[in-house]
Amino acid sequence: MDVAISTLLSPIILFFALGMFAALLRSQMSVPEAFAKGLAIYLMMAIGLKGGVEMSKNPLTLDIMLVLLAGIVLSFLIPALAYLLLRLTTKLDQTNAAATAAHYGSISIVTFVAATEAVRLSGLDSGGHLVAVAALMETPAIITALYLASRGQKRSEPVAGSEQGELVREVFLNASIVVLVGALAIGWIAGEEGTASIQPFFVGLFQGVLCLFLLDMGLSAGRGLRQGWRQLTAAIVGFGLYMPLISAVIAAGTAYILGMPPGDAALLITLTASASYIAVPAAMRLALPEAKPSIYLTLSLGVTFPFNVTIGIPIYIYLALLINGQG
Amino acid sequence: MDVAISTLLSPIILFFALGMFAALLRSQMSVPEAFAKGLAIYLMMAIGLKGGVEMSKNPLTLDIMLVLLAGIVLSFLIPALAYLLLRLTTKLDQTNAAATAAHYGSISIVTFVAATEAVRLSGLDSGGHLVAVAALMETPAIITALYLASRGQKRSEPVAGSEQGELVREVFLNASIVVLVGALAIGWIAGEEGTASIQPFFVGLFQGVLCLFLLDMGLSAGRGLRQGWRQLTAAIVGFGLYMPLISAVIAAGTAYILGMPPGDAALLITLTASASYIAVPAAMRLALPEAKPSIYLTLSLGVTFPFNVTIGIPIYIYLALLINGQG
Amino acid sequence: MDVAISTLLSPIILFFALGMFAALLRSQMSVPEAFAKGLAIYLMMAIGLKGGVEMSKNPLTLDIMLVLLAGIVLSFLIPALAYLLLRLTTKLDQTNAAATAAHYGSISIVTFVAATEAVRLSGLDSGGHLVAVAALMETPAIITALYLASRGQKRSEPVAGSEQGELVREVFLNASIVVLVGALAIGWIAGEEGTASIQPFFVGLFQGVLCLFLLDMGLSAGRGLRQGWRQLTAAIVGFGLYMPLISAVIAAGTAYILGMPPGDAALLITLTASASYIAVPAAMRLALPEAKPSIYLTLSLGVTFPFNVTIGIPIYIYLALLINGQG
Amino acid sequence: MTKYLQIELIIERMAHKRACRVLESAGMTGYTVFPAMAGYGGSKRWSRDTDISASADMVSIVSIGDEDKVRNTMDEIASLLGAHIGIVTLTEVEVMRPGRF
Amino acid sequence: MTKYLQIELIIERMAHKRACRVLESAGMTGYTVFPAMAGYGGSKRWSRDTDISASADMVSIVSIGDEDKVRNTMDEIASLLGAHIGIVTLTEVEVMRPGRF
Amino acid sequence: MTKYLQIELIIERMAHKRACRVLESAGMTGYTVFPAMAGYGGSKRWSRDTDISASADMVSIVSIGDEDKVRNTMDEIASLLGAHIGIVTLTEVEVMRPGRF
Ligand SMILES: Nc1ncnc2c1ncn2[C@@H]1O[C@H](COP(=O)(O)O)[C@@H](O)[C@H]1O
Ligand SMILES: Nc1ncnc2c1ncn2[C@@H]1O[C@H](COP(=O)(O)O)[C@@H](O)[C@H]1O
Ligand SMILES: Nc1ncnc2c1ncn2[C@@H]1O[C@H](COP(=O)(O)O)[C@@H](O)[C@H]1O
Ligand code: NA
Ligand code: NA
Ligand code: NA
Repeated sequence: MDVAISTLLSPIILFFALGMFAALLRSQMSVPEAFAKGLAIYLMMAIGLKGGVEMSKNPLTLDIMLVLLAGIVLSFLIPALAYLLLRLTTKLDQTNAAATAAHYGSISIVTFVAATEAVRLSGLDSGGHLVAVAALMETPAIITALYLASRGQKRSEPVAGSEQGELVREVFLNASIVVLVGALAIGWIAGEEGTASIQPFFVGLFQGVLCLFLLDMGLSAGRGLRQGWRQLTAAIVGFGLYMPLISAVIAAGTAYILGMPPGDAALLITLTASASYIAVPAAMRLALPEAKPSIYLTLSLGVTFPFNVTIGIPIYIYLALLINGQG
Repeated sequence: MDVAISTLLSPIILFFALGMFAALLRSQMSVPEAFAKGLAIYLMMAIGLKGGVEMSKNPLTLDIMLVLLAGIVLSFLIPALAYLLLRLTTKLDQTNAAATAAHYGSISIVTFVAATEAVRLSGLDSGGHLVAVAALMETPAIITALYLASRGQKRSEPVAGSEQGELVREVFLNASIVVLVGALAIGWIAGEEGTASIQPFFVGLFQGVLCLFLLDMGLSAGRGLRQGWRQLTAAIVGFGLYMPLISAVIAAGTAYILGMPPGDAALLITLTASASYIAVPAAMRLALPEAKPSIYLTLSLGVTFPFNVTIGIPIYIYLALLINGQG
Repeated sequence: MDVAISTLLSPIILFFALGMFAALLRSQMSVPEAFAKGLAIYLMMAIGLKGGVEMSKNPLTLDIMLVLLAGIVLSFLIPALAYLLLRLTTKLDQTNAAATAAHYGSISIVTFVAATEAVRLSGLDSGGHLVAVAALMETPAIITALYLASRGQKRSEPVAGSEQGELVREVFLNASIVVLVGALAIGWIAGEEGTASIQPFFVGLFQGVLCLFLLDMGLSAGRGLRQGWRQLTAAIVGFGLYMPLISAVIAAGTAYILGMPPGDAALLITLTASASYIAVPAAMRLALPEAKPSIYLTLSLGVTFPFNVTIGIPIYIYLALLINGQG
Repeated sequence: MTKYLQIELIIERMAHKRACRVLESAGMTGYTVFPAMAGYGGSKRWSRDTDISASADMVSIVSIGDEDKVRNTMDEIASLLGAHIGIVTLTEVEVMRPGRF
Repeated sequence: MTKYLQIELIIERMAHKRACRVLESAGMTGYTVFPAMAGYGGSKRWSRDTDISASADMVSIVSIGDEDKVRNTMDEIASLLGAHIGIVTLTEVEVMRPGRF
Repeated sequence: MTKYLQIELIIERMAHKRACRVLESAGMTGYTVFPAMAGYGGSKRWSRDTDISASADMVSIVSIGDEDKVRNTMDEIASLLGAHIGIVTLTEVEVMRPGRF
């Protein structure tokens, strides 16, 4: 309970709320796109480096390998479940349901970062390899979704101008994977000592930058919601709220089986429950151009993201404590 | 005297001078707009948070409420005086005089920030509620100016495509009000302890970021002046130099009546003497599109801002000491 | 050897490698231009201030003046040698050879900054006046190159719309000269004490920002190379690799004659060996529009810059130790 | 055969939402807005880089539709341009997939 | 006299490289891409500032060539636009230095 | 009836001030400059994101005027384009408020 309140009153979440509030009141203010994108790269470098430095301190155990594997499997499977639920409970067609499902199988790095802060505030520890899990969980969901979208369709010709490998590059070499994995490797190679001189930038400023970034996320989420809510039926909005909880329970079970400590478990649960709103939408525009961004993006960014960042994370931490017998 | 010199030789002012100098020599260098706007949001978050944290330490007294009220009243009244002087001493027509007057009733946040630094350098203290005063003084001037512009005109039809509430949103929910008031509230709620983890970003970097931002302001002011000086008559330029002093004297009187301590008084005087060059020009483009930005913007940004930042602030601090019997 | 390895494994270089690698794999990721340009201004302000503060601690000796002069002379002469080599070993015509030569006479500020870090890591000291040398070496090379390009041509009419002084302003008042020289002067005036409050921003964050900036440089260099390598013959690529070494030897001789201490010598050698990829290309577009950027820019940014940053700098430090009898 | 026209409106950035509302309410099925970076008119120059208030910024709004629809919007646009600066041009264009307009 | 046409393609930013490949492979000698900042169509609005994924961003691709070459590209472009949203217009233009196209 | 033409000049960003001066001195009453983000020509591609020197960036300069004035500027523009890369097109357009040009 305490965790929930201190999370909700942390400046990071308050700035997110400020942004949403301003957007819903139709304020014209905005954080310039180039600046926000620069901050996003900073944030990914910072968590990659932190994870890498932590991983450099301990050997790579089988336990860690199993967690990495679990992340991949979850990202592959969650979209199938999401697709099923969407087809059963909403009127979305095959393409739109598959595209939306891809978002819920993949992850949101900002939700992950906010959870890391909340875990730290709760006095729990978490391992650096969860950053690797985050990177690994980004893409498998896309593959599942593309399969679901093409099932039973007769193979269509490739779109004019499309290029062999174009989608693969977009999916496996997008900014967040390159920066996360790259910074993780650099942190690992350089270690604590080698990164000492860059700590003031990447560690000292982290929470402050996050405030600024979440102000922008709040503006985006609020505007997305205001412009797009008409496209969403009650059933779709419902999905955006219960799907993270279902994913969370599945991930909690996985964490329980793997015997993960509470901090790590909380992060794996958050990753599984979070939905992508940057990498997957971009991939969908190339792979499934007929699917409507006004549905999948509004849902993921306008409904699920705010839910996770405010209410979800405390629940996921609670779940993680529960499976460790500390609830 | 000492204050004046240390203000003028502080890196902040020197970078401003560098920017102006480069622009007047027609250097092509520029700080990218998106980057500068990002820094501006950072600066407003930082002063908002600082003000809020300080306000959280003391109860909201009647004295403070009176200062807030005084700020609002000054912002309402100064434009009337400015309008009168403009009509008497320059050839500006009703619309242009009213639009220009709005700028001088409103405030410049960067001037305020520079004054905060100078006040600190002079060894004076100032209260966090002055940030709230700054936010409150932004808009009343616009209302007075719109009244002045419409006086005696027959009510015109609304411009095609204009929307109910559009101007109100632009005026009351512009970036600086949203961020200042929002960050103030967040600082107040989270308090010293809650904001500890974001201090390295918002406090530690503040002066450095200000240097970079003032370099850009110098470039803008210099270029504005170089491109626009032909539009300004001597009488108009004169107004841009004496109006801040008149406002300062009125604000000093107000501060004296309210018994404000020197640090607070210096900031109230600076706010009153400063002229807007971001929020008000934007509002004027919507509300009084016939008024010429080449006049009001060149005057406020190219003449009054440099005057205030270099010569004005030391004078305003001196005035504040004077009314406290310490001049 | 140790220096070489610790340089190559420093996070700064690793992030550069990450960027190049991602670009060569055709990742779509990019650092927004406005953000990268903002960081570049920050970096130049930081090194200018640092140099100025250091210079303020010691008087301006004749030794220092001689080093400044040596830098100017080297920048004037190196292009002549480069031009000769290009004409003898490649098929470039007069204009393209002259334009390319200008780049190798001028300097790369990022290479300089990377060298400063490597020098520091090697436990050597360097003087603040090397920043002034860097600023002074930017432009003479352009003058030599314009002379070489016009030799034997009959004087052509000025291009329509070109303006007296336009090129001079571009060349002498470009962003890097304005910011470097300006910040140097400000650091000198304000001194250690006057700049104390901006140190957390300009000193504390320096290495971290450099990582982020070099990630972007790696992306640019890699993309430049991928898009432009077809324009480069083996002879041209060869020039991009041996020319820095020739320049380095000449600079090392100069440093030996002037009796420069190893840290200073390493930086002078690096400056001479480095090639411009921002200021000079821009000037060439105005002065020699017929010359092909796909040649000079690809060579300087895609070949020489990566060479210098990874292999070159350790060699230059070694050379500097050698002439001081410490190799 | 139906004739198609492209409207191009160069107008202040601050006023572009007004122009967009005019186009929408006049029944144009779409438009796209492009940012300008500099300009000249009335013997004054502006440039995005030099104006921190962005109050002189202009944008171009491009909207394609059939002649009737386009002519329809012209009155409203004239009223808008009475208050704001900016210019309008109409260009005859050929379109693909005419059904879409 | 040869007639010259300007193709303007307003298309999703994510798909613009496909369009560029189509133009190149159809033999157009050049094109230039401009970023849009906002738009409206199918009764939905988008704006660059409000979409962190940039997945609704549009661009305009302008390419000038002689009539034959331009007409040649139209089939491929139609196939591209079958999958993507976006519009195409052709405008008759006069060019300087015709040899260059 | 007076005929109005729109000049569109696609030219290097570094040279755009020269082009602007040409238009001003030839008596055009206004122009607007738009930034491009990518392009292709002479079998080379450029893209703003990949070029830190911005030396390959192009812009589009649009200027509207009556036929006489526009034809007048063409000589000077040809001289400018002799030195720089870039292309020029003229398009016939209809204008509102013709008095303003
Ligand atoms: N003839 C024109 N062609 C293209 N753009 C123009 C023209 N006249 C004006 N503009 C644009 O409209 C803005 C305002 O023009 P004006 O109202 O003449 O000050 C200028 O800064 C240009 O961006
Ligand atoms: N008639 C039009 N004129 C100009 N741009 C359009 C038009 N219709 C659509 N667009 C652009 O294409 C995008 C997608 O349109 P739509 O496919 O109708 O949703 C819009 O957001 C606009 O940017
Ligand atoms: N036919 C064309 N249509 C549109 N833009 C072009 C065309 N040809 C060249 N360009 C633009 O002009 C730039 C330089 O072209 P070039 O001089 O052919 O290398 C290209 O990168 C494009 O941005
Ligand atoms: Na997920
Ligand atoms: Na004021
Ligand atoms: Na050199």
